[in-house]
Amino acid sequence: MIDMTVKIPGLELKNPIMPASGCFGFGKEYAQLYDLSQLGAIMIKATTVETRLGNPTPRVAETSSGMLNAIGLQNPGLESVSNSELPWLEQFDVPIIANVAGTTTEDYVEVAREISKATNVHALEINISCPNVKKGGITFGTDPAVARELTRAVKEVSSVPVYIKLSPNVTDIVSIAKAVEEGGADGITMINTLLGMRLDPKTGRPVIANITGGLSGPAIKPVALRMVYEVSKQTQLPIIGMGGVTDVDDVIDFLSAGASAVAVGTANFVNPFVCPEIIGKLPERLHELGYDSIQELIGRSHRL
Amino acid sequence: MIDMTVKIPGLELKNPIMPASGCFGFGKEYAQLYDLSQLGAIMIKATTVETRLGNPTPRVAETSSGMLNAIGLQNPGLESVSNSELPWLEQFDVPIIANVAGTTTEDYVEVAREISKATNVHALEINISCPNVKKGGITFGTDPAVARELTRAVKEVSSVPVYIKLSPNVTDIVSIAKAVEEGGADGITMINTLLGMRLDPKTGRPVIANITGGLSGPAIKPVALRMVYEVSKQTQLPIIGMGGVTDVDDVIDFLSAGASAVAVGTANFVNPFVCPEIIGKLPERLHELGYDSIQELIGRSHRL
Amino acid sequence: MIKQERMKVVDQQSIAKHIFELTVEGSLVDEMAEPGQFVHVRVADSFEPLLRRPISIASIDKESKRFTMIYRAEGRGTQILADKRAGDEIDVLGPLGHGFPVEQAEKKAFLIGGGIGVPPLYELAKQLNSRGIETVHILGFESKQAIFYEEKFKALGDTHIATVDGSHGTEGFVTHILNELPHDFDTYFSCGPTAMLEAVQWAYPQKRGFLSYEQRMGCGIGACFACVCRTTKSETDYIKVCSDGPVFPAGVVIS
Amino acid sequence: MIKQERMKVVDQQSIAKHIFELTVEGSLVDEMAEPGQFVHVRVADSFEPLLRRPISIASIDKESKRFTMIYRAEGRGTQILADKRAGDEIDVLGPLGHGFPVEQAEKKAFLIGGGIGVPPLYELAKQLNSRGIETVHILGFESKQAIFYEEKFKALGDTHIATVDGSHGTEGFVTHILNELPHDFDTYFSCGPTAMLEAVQWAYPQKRGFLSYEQRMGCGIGACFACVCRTTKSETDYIKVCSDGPVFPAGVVIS
Ligand SMILES: Cc1cc2nc3c(=O)[nH]c(=O)nc-3n(C[C@H](O)[C@H](O)[C@H](O)COP(=O)(O)OP(=O)(O)OC[C@H]3O[C@@H](n4cnc5c(N)ncnc54)[C@H](O)[C@@H]3O)c2cc1C
Ligand SMILES: Cc1cc2nc3c(=O)[nH]c(=O)nc-3n(C[C@H](O)[C@H](O)[C@H](O)COP(=O)(O)OP(=O)(O)OC[C@H]3O[C@@H](n4cnc5c(N)ncnc54)[C@H](O)[C@@H]3O)c2cc1C
Ligand SMILES: Cc1cc2nc3c(=O)[nH]c(=O)nc-3n(C[C@H](O)[C@H](O)[C@H](O)COP(=O)(O)O)c2cc1C
Ligand SMILES: Cc1cc2nc3c(=O)[nH]c(=O)nc-3n(C[C@H](O)[C@H](O)[C@H](O)COP(=O)(O)O)c2cc1C
Ligand code: FES
Ligand code: FES
Repeated sequence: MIDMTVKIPGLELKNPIMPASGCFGFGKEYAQLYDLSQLGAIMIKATTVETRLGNPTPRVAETSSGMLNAIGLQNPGLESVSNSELPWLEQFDVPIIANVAGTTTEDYVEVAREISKATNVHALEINISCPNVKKGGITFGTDPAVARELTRAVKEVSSVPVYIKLSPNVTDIVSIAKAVEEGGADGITMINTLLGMRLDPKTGRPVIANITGGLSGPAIKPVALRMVYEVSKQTQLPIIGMGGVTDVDDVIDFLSAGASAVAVGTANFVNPFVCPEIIGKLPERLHELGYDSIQELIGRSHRL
Repeated sequence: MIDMTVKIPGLELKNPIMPASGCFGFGKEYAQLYDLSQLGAIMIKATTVETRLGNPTPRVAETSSGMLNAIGLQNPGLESVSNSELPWLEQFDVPIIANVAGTTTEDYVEVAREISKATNVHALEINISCPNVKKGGITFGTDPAVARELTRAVKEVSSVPVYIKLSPNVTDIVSIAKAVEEGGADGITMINTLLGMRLDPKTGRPVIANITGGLSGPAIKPVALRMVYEVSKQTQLPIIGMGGVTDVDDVIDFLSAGASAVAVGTANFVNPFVCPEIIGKLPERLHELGYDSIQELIGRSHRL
Repeated sequence: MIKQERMKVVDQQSIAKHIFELTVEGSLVDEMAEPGQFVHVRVADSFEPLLRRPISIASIDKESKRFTMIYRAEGRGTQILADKRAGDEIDVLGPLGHGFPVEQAEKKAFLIGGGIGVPPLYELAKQLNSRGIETVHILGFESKQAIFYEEKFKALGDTHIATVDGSHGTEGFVTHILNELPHDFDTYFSCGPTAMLEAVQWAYPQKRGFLSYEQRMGCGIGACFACVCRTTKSETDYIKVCSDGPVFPAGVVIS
Repeated sequence: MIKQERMKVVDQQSIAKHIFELTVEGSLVDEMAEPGQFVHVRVADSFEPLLRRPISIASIDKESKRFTMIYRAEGRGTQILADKRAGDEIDVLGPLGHGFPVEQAEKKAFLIGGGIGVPPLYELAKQLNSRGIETVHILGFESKQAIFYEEKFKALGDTHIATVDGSHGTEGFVTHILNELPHDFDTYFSCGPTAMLEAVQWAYPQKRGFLSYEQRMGCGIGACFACVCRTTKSETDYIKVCSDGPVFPAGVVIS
C-alpha cells in the first residue's frame, strides 16, 4: 500500500492534490462532475470583505501553452461565503483552504478572523500576490517587510494555520518567503500568476479589458518549479506548490522540488476531471518510481 | 511601397528584424542557409574578455512552448571575436550589435571599449541579465543603482551607442529601465530569459546540469510583451523587443507595444529561416493592417 | 448531466466560406435537451492551444446518438478542428448552459440570427416546429459565400436572408428585414453578435424575447468567473454566460 | 548543403518494441552523403513540442529520393512522430554534421552499436560493403523484443547480437562479444550510449576508431553551443557534436 497522506499545519490530507484558488469557484460546479470528497483539499476562490464584481470582460485570453486572466477577485463577499458557500461544502469530507484577499491590512484581518471560524476551513491562504487588483494586493507580495507585517497581523487573528501565497513577479522570492516565515506563517503556497499581456495583432488593442493579466498554465511550470526549489531549500516552511500542473508527472516534479502538496489550477478548465484523475494515478506512479509514500518523495531533488 | 526602415541610435535598419544574441552564434552557420545581408541587424553571441567554456551539459531542455538554456556565456573571447568573427561578418551589408558580458564592471568596460571599435559594430548590447553565470551578470540587472553605474561606465568608453539588455526576473522592470536611462543608455533591449527549471520525473534530478536555466520561446511572450509595454510607456528610450517571437504577427505585437525593432531568438532553432521569412511577410502584413511604414505602427497600443 | 467524452467524428463538411459542419457521435448526446445549449471542445490533446472552444449545438439526433456543430474556422483552435476527419476522436464537454425555452413560444416565433449565431437556431426551429409553432427565420451573413443552411431553414418556415455586401437577399443587417416584417409573432429568439442582440431588443421592446450571448470563456461550467455580464437587476448583480446562460430573457443582460 | 524541406512520408512501420522505421521522400536526399549524418526533425507544426529531434540517417536511397530513419518512440516528440502515416508531411532539416569516414577503413571493419545507436551503422555497412570492405556487426539491445534489422545486417556481414536480459544472442553488453572476437580488423565504427563508447575505446586502444556521440541539441547546426564536449586537446578546446560531429576519431572527445 502506498501512503498517500500528507500532514502539514492544519491539514491532514488524504492525498496531496487540491484545486487551486480561483479555478474551482466554491466547488459547486465540479461537484456536478465528481465527488469532491476525493480531493486532498479545496482552495476556494479569493474572499474579500465586500462583494466584488471584478474587472470588465474579456477577462481571459489564450497564450502559447498558457492563459491570461484578469478576473479581479470577483466573489460574493465574506458574509455570503461564510453563510452559504462554506456550509454547502460541509457535505463533503474535505478540508477547505480559504483564500483571503483585500486592499488593506484591515481587510485581510477582517476576512481572516471571520472565515477561519468556519468548521471546515482548516487553513487560510493569504493572497498577497494577485496581479489583477489595482490597489493593495500586489505590493503586499513584493515587499518583504510589508509581507512580514501582514503575515503577523493575520496570524494574530486567525483560528487556523496561515499559508501565504507568493507572487512570482519579484526579483528575489526567497526574501519574501523568509519574511513571511519571520512573520509567523505556517506555510507557503506558490506560485500565483506571472504578469503578462496579449495584444490583438489586427487592432493593437490588449485582448484583456484590464490590459494585463496573470499568466498560468504549462507555460509557467519551469518558473514555478524553480521557485519552489529555491524556497524549499532556504526556508523551513511547508510548501503547497502550483503552476502549470496538468498530469501526475508534474505532481512528482513539484514534490521532488520540495512541495508537500500540489495544487492544480488552469488544468481544471482543460480537463475538469484532472484532479481525481491525478489522484487515481499517483499510487501507481509512486510504486513505479520505487516509493512507498508521498512523504519519501518530498524534496528528493535536494537530496541527490 | 511600405517603408520598412527603422532609425534608432547607431542603427539604420533596413527592416526591424534581427536574430537575438546567443541564438545565432556569430552568423557563420546561418550564412550557409541564407544571405545575412537581408537581416535588419545581427546580435552576436555574448563576448567576454577571456575565452569561456560555459556550463556543463546538458545545457538545454524543452518545456511547454519553451526551452531552458544554461549555455553560460560560452564564447571564444574578445580577441578572437575582434580578430576573426567580426572581420568575417564584414562581407555582409548588415550592422552588428555586439553583446557584451562580464563578471565585473572592469570586464564590461574592457570588452565595450575594444569591441565598439570594430567597423561593423554599430551598437553594443550590454547583457546585464544573463541568468546563467554565477557571479556578476545577474545582480547588475536587478539593482537599479548598480545598473545605472554600469551603464555610465560603459557609455564612457564605447565608441558606439549603448543598449542595455534587461532581465525579466525583477519586481519592477520600469525602475531598472529608468535607472539605465539616467545612466545614459541609448536604448534598451528586452527581455532576456526567465529563470526556470525542469526535473526528470523518473529521477528527480534537474535536466539541466546547471540546475536552473533561462526560459525562452513562445511561453514567455506574454511576459515580454507586458514588460515592453510598461517600459515604453514610462521611458523615452527606444526598445528592441524580444521574447517568444515566431511569426510576423508576434512582430506586429511587439511593435504595437512600443518596440522599435524586434529580435528573434529560440525560433531560429525551430525554423532556421524564420528571420528572412518574417522579413518577407512584413510588408504585406503592414499593408493589410493599413500602415505604410514600420514607424507608424510603433507604440500604437498606447495611442488607442 | 454534464459529461466529458471522446466522441467519434462521423462527418466533416465545408458548407460555406470558412464554415464547417461537424457531426460527432457518442453517448453524451443522450444528455442533450434544449436548443441553444453548447459544448466545450478540446481541439487537440496537446496544451497548445490550451483552452476549450465553446460551440453551439446546431442539431441533435438522439436516435443515432449524433449531434452537429457548425463553426467558422478562423483562429488557431477552430482551424485544427477543421482538420478532423471521420474516424478521428474529439474531446467534448457538455451539454453546457441553459438554452432557449421553447415552451415560451405560443403560436409564432421569430428566430433572428447573425453569422455563427445562426447554428443554434436550427435545432431551435426544429423543436418549435415539432411543437406546432410557426417559425420565421431572419438570418444575416457577411456575403453570399458565407451563407449556410438556407434551404434547411426554408424547409421549416419563412426564411429571410440579409447580407452585409448585398450579394444575396436584402443588403445590410437583419434589422433591415425586421423593419419590413409585420410584428405578428409572440416570441422572438436571437443569437449573434452583441450589436445585433442590442438592435433586436431595441426593435421589439414590447415582445417576449430570448437572446443568446457570447463571452470569452475559461472553464465553461461556471467556476472561473471569466464570462460574466452585469445585469439590469442591481449594481452588484451579474450572470455567468456559460452556466446561467448563454440564453437570457430580453432586458436582463448589460452587454 | 543543409536544406529544410517538408518531406513526404512514404512508409512508417513498427519494427520492434517502441521502435519505428520511417521512410520519407524529397529532394533533400540529394544532399545526403556520409553515413552517420543526421537530420533534425520537427514533429508538429505547433510549438508544443518546440524543439526539433535529432535522428540519424539509417539508410539512403538516392534514386527514389528516399531515406529511412529508425527511432524509439519514447518521449513526447517521438510519439507524435510515430503517428505519422504515408501521405503526411514532416519538416526535416538536414543533412547535418559529419559522419563516418568510410575511406578510413582498409579491409575489415567492426561496426559496434547499441540500441538506437544501431541505425546509422546500417547505411555505414552498406557503403563499406560497396567499397569492398568486410564488415562485422556487433549490436547490443535491451531484449529480444527490442532487436531490429538483424537479418539486414546479416545480409551484409557477420552479425553478433547481445541482449541485456539474455533473451537473444549473448547475454550482457556488446563488450562481452568483443572480448570473444579476434582483433582482426583495421578500423572500428561505433554508435550508442556514452558508456558503451567509453568501453569500446577502452577495449581497442591501439585501433583506428570512429565514434558517434549524442548530446541534447538546440539549433543542430552549430550556432547555439548547446551540444558541446570538451576535448583531450587542451583545457579550453571543445567541439560541437552537431556540426563538428556527431562522429569523432577515438580519443578526442571527453564525454
Ligand atoms: C456559448 C457560445 C457558443 C458559440 N457557438 C458557436 C458556434 O456554434 N459556431 C461558431 O463558429 N462559433 C461559436 N462561438 C464562438 C466560438 O467560440 C469562437 O469563434 C471560437 O472560440 C474561436 O476560437 P478560434 O480557435 O477560432 O480562435 P482563437 O483566436 O484561437 O481563440 C483564442 C481564444 O479566444 C476565444 N474566443 C475567440 N473568439 C471568441 C468568441 N467569439 N466567443 C468566445 N470566445 C472566443 C477562444 O475560445 C479561445 O479561448 C460560440 C461562443 C460561445 C461563447
Ligand atoms: C546525433 C544524434 C542522432 C540520433 N539518432 C537517433 C536515431 O537514429 N534513433 C533514435 O531513436 N534516436 C536518435 N537520437 C536520440 C534522439 O534524438 C532522442 O531519442 C529524441 O530526441 C528524444 O525525443 P523524445 O521526443 O522522444 O523525448 P523528449 O523527452 O520529449 O525530449 C525532450 C528533449 O530532449 C531531447 N532529448 C531527449 N533524449 C535525447 C537524447 N538521447 N539525445 C539527444 N536529445 C535528446 C529531445 O531532442 C528534446 O529536445 C539521436 C541523437 C543525436 C544527438
Ligand atoms: C481564472 C483564474 C483565477 C484565479 N483566481 C485566483 C484567486 O482568486 N486567488 C488566488 O490566490 N489565485 C488565483 N489564481 C491563481 C491560481 O490559484 C494559481 O496560483 C495559478 O493559476 C497557477 O497555477 P496553474 O498554472 O495551475 O493555473 C487564479 C488563476 C486563474 C487561472
Ligand atoms: C540558447 C540561448 C542562448 C542565449 N545566449 C544569450 C547571450 O549570450 N546573451 C544574451 O544577451 N542573451 C542570450 N540569450 C537570450 C536571447 O537573446 C533572448 O533574449 C531570449 O531567448 C528571449 O527571446 P526568444 O524567446 O525569442 O528566444 C540566449 C537564449 C538562448 C535560447
Ligand atoms: S467560463 Fe468559467 S465561469 Fe463561465
Ligand atoms: S545544437 Fe546548437 S550548437 Fe549544436
